[in-house]
Amino acid sequence: MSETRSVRGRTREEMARRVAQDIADGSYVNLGIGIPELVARFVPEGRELVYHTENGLLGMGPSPEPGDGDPELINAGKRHVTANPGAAFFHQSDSFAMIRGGHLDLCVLGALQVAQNGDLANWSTGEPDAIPAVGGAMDLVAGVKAIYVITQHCTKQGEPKLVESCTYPLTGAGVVNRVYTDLAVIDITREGFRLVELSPGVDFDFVQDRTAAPLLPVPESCPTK
Amino acid sequence: MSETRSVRGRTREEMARRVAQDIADGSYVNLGIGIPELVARFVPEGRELVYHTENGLLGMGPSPEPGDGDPELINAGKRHVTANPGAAFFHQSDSFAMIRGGHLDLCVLGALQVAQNGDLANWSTGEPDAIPAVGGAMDLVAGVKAIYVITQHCTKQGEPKLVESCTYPLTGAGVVNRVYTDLAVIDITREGFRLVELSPGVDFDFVQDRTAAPLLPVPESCPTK
Amino acid sequence: MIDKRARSPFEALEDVRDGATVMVGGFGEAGSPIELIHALIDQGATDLTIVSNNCGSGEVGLAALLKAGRVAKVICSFPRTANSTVFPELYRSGRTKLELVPQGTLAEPHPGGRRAGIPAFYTPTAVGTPLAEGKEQREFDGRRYVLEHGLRADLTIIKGKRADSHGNVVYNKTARNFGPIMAMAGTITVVQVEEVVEPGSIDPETVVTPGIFVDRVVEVASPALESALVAAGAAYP
Amino acid sequence: MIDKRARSPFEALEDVRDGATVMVGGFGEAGSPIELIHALIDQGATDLTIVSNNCGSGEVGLAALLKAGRVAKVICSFPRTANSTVFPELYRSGRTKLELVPQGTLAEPHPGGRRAGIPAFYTPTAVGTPLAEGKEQREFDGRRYVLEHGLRADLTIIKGKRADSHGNVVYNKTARNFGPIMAMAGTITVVQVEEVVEPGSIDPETVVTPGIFVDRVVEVASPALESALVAAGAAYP
Repeated sequence: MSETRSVRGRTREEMARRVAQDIADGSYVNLGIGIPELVARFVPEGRELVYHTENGLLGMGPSPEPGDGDPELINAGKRHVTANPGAAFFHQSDSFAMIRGGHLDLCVLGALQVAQNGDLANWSTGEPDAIPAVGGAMDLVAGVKAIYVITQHCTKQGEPKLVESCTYPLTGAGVVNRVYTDLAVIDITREGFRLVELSPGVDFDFVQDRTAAPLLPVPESCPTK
Repeated sequence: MSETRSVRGRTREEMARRVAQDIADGSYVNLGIGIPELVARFVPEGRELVYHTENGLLGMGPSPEPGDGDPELINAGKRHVTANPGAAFFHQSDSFAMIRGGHLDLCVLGALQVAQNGDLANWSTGEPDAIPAVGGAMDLVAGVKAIYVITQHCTKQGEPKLVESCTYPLTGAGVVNRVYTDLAVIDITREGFRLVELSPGVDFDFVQDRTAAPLLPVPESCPTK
Repeated sequence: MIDKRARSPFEALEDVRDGATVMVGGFGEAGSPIELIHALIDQGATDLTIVSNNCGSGEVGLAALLKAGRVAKVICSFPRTANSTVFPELYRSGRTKLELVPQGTLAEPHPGGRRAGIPAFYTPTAVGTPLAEGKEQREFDGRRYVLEHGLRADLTIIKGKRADSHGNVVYNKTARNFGPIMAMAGTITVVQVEEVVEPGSIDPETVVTPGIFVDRVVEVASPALESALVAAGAAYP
Repeated sequence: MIDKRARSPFEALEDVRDGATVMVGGFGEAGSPIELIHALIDQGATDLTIVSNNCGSGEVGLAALLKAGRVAKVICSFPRTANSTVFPELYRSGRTKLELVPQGTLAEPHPGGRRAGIPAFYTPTAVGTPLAEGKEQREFDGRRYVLEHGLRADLTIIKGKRADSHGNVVYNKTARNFGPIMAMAGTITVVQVEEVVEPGSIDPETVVTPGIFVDRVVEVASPALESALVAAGAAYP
């Protein structure tokens, strides 16, 4: 995999591994398309998670060997997957009852922007020419118990993605609980962005410089795992 | 079966047979508890009906031989039934989606009172001491495409059950399409009760005398099958 | 490691609190989780609100729970059944309140319930009847509808045929009835089944209630039949 | 005598009218009733409103229907997919209108649809976003919800795995997706399956879509795969 490593901070895989550490045994989890999908690879030994894909499967397993895929066994990203022992297939209404009804413990999503009040924008840049497409994202952020975002701290152009308020159209208002970036882990609190942890080799000011809203320090000490 | 036959008019079985004549081949039908249940016995040769019971079965078959019943295979009257080839079991939400969504062609119900505007009262006499119980009756009359009532023309005390307006609490307003009694078949029209057919040996005045609202004559001729 | 097995009905219900709203599956005796209801009697929680299609018969199951004085209110579509004497007495004496709802509205926690993310919905059922009185009404395309609020429950107890240790459940015939719906509406959902099997033993195409809706499963290999107990004159406890 | 078999996809769709609203099953190619969509192209109905999760890829299936100029409007959650060029062009040129809805709202004809007897319902999805603009909102227990109106369709076309001649359907894996939901929402529902069997051949415990929701079944023993057709550069007709 070609990976443009930033000077400092976590790679995509390291970000995914860091998220995986925080998911409790037995959780029901929905992983968004892209970096979030990587999380499943890094779940620590001894923990069993059940993966939900909103197109109608609970107990989703890893990708099959190339050539072994079934075009009618796919995930929400339309990639071939497998079904683990204990899986269940169901229709869209049951799938979204799981989502909207708060039965899923965690959803990990990508982001275009996250605001300090937890607003999330991840479905549209609002360009008039773009084809809008939302899928299940608005349902997930409205219904799942906890929403984690995994994203690069800044865009390729160096623009902060953690902002005072979103300029892109919202996916949901006040929905994000925690953000994992290449530079840090940051909670959304009533007071705004609060640092949980810095990535190895990164300091507070480095992160604050790349965050377009005030960053509160870690309440007590500041571990760098 | 002990059967108090009135001087003139149809027996319970003859009423059920008369209803059965009017049900088109291929209909999806829900039969209420009591006389309506008898209808299934009299469906003419060559017609196939699919019976729905709101507790969760489509393709309900006849009662099993005594002793062969499964206490977990019952109808809405909580009696043992069977499942025909082509049957399906489903939960209550799907069952009531069939009902409320207008997927059933016909429901045949009993009645305490039917008003000339199609109002039906069949779940409560409104006595303060009575235990109210409604089950699926209000759903059925609100959702099924056609509602037929099968009932004795008068109560055991000789009171007319076809009335100007119901004095008992309603099951549904303006929902009944047709009434089959021991004395006649009567349609509910915009103008009120309209005679469709007299039972053998019964004349118009005899029925009108026992009906507490005006009875319009059959539009053209008056067959007595 | 996911293992939702409880060792006994009693263990599965240890944490029920006074004042809880409890959904109880079953249409008559079909699907009635009688061993779980009896465990609820043993457990002792009181001042309960029961959501159930019926109110039991004889002096076992739901009728026994009512008779034990644990139920402040029932939300029910058909509380009057054969051999039903306990509820009528409690109702007439005013000791247990009744909220009568159409069966289809009781069946709507699936789409309608708050645990399905839908707090309220419009339905044509009961318009023009006493059961719509005091409820908000509205016209869509020239027809009147009643606004109904989705039901929820602190605890749901239901009966299935078979479950795996992840909580995936299949049912038996018309005993399915309210099970899959109420499972979705309970904050805690407990299922009694005749057999608990390993994950992978139930074809994922045939699972009726996916495990995410189930918190605890308990094996009751030979569940009692309400009608048989009533015929034998049994009373619980 | 109940026999819902049609002899061909074309025969099953003979009576579709211009201006019809058509629900089309499938999530990507999984569950997409490609032979029925092609029959709809042959049949000729135009000015259609299509309700579907996606808008097809390449120049087959839904994309071919769009390219043929038959679609006035799509109601869709995710019209942008890999190898999707037809819809973007129609959208940008203003020839096909788009009503974007969250996937979960598209999935609600089951509880929410008029064919489920529920014309409207409240949901938390999309509150505070552009997709809730202009929609009625209301608070329940301190949280805001949007009023959504159930979708309906003149015609639903979906793909199953197996059906009996009564119209009972079972599906294959994640190809189930919108099938059971859209089947309930169509005034006429047509299902293509790999095999039509006799009543009694499908275990009544495992039926996913009961026959009452299905009007016609048509056997397509070896359905084409959208991805394979696109990879081969195929175009329909």
